[in-house]
Amino acid sequence: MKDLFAVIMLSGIYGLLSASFFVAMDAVDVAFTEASVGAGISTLLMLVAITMTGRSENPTRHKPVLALAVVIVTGSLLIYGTLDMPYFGLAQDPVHLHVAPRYINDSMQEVGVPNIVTSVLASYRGFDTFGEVVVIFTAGMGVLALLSVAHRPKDTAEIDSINKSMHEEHLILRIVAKILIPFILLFALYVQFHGDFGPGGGFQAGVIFAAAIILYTMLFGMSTARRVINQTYIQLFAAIGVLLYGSVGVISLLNGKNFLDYSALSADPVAGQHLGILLIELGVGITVASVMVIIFFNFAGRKNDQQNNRE
Amino acid sequence: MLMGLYNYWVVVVLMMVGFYIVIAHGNLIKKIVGLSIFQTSVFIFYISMAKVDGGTAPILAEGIKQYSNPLPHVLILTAIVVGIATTALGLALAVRIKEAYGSIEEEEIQKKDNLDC
Amino acid sequence: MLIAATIAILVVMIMAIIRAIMGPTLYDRILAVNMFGTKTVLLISLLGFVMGRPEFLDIAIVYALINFISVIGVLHYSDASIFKRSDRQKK
Amino acid sequence: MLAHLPILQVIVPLMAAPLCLFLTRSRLVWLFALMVSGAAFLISVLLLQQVMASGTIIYELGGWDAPWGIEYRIDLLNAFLLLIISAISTVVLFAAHTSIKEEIPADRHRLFYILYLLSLAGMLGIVATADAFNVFVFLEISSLSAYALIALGKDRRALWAAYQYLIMGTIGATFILIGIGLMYQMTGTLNMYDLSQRLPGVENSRTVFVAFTFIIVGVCLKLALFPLHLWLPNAYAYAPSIVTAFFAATATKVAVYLLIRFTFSVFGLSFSFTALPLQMLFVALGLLGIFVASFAAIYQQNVKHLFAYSSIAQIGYMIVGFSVSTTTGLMATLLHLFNHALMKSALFLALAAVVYRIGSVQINQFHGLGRQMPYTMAAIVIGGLSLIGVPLTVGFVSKWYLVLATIENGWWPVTVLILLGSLLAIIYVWRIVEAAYFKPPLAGSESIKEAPLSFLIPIWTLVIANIYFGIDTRLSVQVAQAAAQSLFGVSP
Amino acid sequence: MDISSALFLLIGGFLCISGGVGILRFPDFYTRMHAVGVTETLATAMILIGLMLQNPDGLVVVKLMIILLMTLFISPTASHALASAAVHNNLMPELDKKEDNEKETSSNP
Repeated sequence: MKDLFAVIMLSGIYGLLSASFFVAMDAVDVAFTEASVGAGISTLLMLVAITMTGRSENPTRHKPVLALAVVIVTGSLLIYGTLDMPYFGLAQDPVHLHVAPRYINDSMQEVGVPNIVTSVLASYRGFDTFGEVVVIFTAGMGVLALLSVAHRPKDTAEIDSINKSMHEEHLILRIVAKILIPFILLFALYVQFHGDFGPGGGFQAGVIFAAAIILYTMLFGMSTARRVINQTYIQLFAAIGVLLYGSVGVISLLNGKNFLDYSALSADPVAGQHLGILLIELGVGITVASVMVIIFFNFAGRKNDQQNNRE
Repeated sequence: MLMGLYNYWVVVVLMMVGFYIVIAHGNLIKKIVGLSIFQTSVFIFYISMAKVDGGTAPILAEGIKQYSNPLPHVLILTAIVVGIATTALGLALAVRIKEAYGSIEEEEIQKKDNLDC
Repeated sequence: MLIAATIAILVVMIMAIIRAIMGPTLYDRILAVNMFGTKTVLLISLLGFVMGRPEFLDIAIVYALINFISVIGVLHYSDASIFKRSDRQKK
Repeated sequence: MLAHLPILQVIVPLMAAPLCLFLTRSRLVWLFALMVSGAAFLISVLLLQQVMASGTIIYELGGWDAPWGIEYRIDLLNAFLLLIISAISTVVLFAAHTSIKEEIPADRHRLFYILYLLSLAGMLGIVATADAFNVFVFLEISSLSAYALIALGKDRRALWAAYQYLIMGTIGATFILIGIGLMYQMTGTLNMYDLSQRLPGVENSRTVFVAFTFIIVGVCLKLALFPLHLWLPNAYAYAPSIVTAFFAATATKVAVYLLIRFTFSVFGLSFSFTALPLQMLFVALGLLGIFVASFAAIYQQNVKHLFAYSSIAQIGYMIVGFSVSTTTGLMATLLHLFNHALMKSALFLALAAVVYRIGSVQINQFHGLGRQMPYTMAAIVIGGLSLIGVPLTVGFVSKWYLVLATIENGWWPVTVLILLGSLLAIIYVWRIVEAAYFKPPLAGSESIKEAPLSFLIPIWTLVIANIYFGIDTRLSVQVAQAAAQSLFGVSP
Repeated sequence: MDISSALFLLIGGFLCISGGVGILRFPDFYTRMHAVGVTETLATAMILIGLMLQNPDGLVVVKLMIILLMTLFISPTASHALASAAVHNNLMPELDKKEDNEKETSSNP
């Protein structure tokens, strides 16, 4: 398939499909994330990218025989490896016997959160999640380093004229979006704070929040969105999220417990865990939302800049 | 054996499709698409091994005895984030490469590089 | 009946994928993807009931939202000049 | 606070990175980053002391005990690596402010320091952790920041190099992820120590074999082991000079550490060297790497390219030492880790100074530089001698032990080849010396002055360390020997 | 109650399938969109109502209502946007083209 546009649409479908598969496999939290990331954000980013890089692909393959050989060797090695694997879905597989039972049986007493994924994510393996927040922060900084352009503020008259023309063009879309956006933001907050009890949590909430802002930007134009959302502040917010997460850990250090030991936050260990999880999920949410917005704004801003230069 | 492992075989095939796209295609965007397919299939592999027959989603509720394994879910949540971070950075690089070289085809870029030297 | 509806939706999803692959125009693909998205929403809701844990409908809501946003995104970015030209040539 | 040193080692730079966003002036950010890196260095010194005094330190993150939570396990090997990374980072960062003024646009300076600190924290995290999945997460932190840092280079080829590195690095990381998944599937645990206890039980399964293969291939991609090295030369050559100096000294070392950790500690020596014909394969690849890369280095016109290829050759030496799989061999590898970090950071920093003054690293621009920049060029010469392995430099110490290890094993041909490889190093180092000292200066180059002190101080710190550790080998040899012995003792 | 739920689900499933056949078999973009757009809203509503009648607890019904409302909002809006974008970019319906072709053939016998 030479049309990159079709490729990206199909990869969006692939994201949706794998997310449905995750639901069928009981991984609701993962499905939540994959839907918003695989089918949503990454498809959008790829679309913006191909508007800047061009849409068609040069059909020549790069050493197809060698590539095929590598792939076949790797694939058959993997198939060979599957032969001794414990069978799919059996309860006595080693995966289900060693570490996981403690999470399932004791997390309610130890952490006190019904969603086991949240308690493992935020407490037992909280440091991985800290790493994850830093990864996303790194990506935001990397994109900034690569794509940011010095922003020249347009005069307001021009923005208004753009707005006017856009208004006639997308009237229906804008009205529907105006109704939807507050609802989306509200839903993001629900996902953020309901993550302890059902699927969801900071990461998903952050992505949804960012999606609402992206929707607004697409319909009302970059310049309008820039007036609403200040680029400097949003970068600071990305940093604040990471710092919030980290400082929860540091507070437990100062209280004489190990890093990220939330039981240090309160006299009652379980209450401390609750508080800790709430705070770090908030940190995750803030960072993810702001980094997604940073990434999108820089891609779209680069595109606008290119267009202006051409004109 | 067929019933016990078919799931993994499908995953392996998906992985290899993604892997092939990454190494065989010269278009930078398509490579990134391939990379994300490759990573997503690894996610599917992890999630498959977490499934327990008759289990449900690992969110505690009354009257449910069997839950699926939550640990791979946690790992994959992290890995998805890593995946999107890589994709974003890769796309940003592709955009810059297009600006600098005027092309996103591997062979044309190599050609221009060789001229530079 | 839940199962029957699920199967119906799976069949429709396959049809949508075929259309998305066949094209021929950009808009056919977008239409197919959009349809695929709405069917996914339904599938997720149904799966919740089939598996006996219907409280996870939040995921379906997210799908509906993401679907809308990505259709808007696709249209927004396909309105860029390079897309217009190549599509006119096609038809 | 002393009990919390292992975690402070990683989170100090990790949390300092976002803090940089709150500082506005480039100079201020630099001072802050330098202080943070210095603090990390101090912590690593204290850690090494602690480990030497009282043995392995275990730190449980979040207060959860090991296989359930994530654990940091600092033994001599980790502490040694932590020391290398944080020391090099601090010294290199000292020159950063002057160097990036010329090479990176002013509005990117703050981002440069943020990414630099993130990369440092990522590497420290990889080394400190004892959890296989945590390795993956921190690997990605360090790699993502590395891609962005390399892309900051002035030349447009930096972008292309960064992209290639991104693709290769992500494939490598995904391979490692697959390997970790397979191991997890067979054992149900992610903790390295726990894995080493449980893997022998399922050792004979094909799945574990495949897991091992995938992890080794993934690590080798990151390691730039011949023939998976293709991303490295361009990435090093076109990155900003400071970045090159930092990565050349540390990034591949971290990958070598992972290789050692997975083969010796996780899978265990007996499995690692029987499951695959690993020993012969690695010796062959290592030696091939030495020769191919050294020959390639001889023909380079760009001095950064030249030293990048020489890095690949040096990795070959480390791999040979590793695959001898005796205490002496491993010790040679560890020593070479340390020594190579010292010499390559000195060399690339000196090149950064050259770039600062003449804006190019083509070898034909070096003519007459020996007189115009005497201190910088002297540093390059001493670094080059060290690469060759001349006595009284650190290079000699590690080559000595490597030769010793191969002789002990009776691998005479390998010994001969290692010595031949060193001869090749003489040729490419000589090319630079010839250009710098024996060619007349280029016309119009009279105005070139010696590099500023902000370069000379870190360069000469490293050069003196090169000589000091070449003469007084007690510290490095003692630590490397103890670490190697403990790896052989621990492995089941 | 169960029967009515089953009935709703059945109608929904049938409508889905007919939409799917439409998107595959119809000749051009606008007719395909017609097939999808018309069936989709109703099919979604039917299936969701069918699910509501399955006797879940309160919160679930509320969520289903939200999904229903959102589909009712989003689906026509998306169709509208898609169609107007297609028209905007001069995508001609198949019918007109056929007529054009016929005219061409008739004028050049």
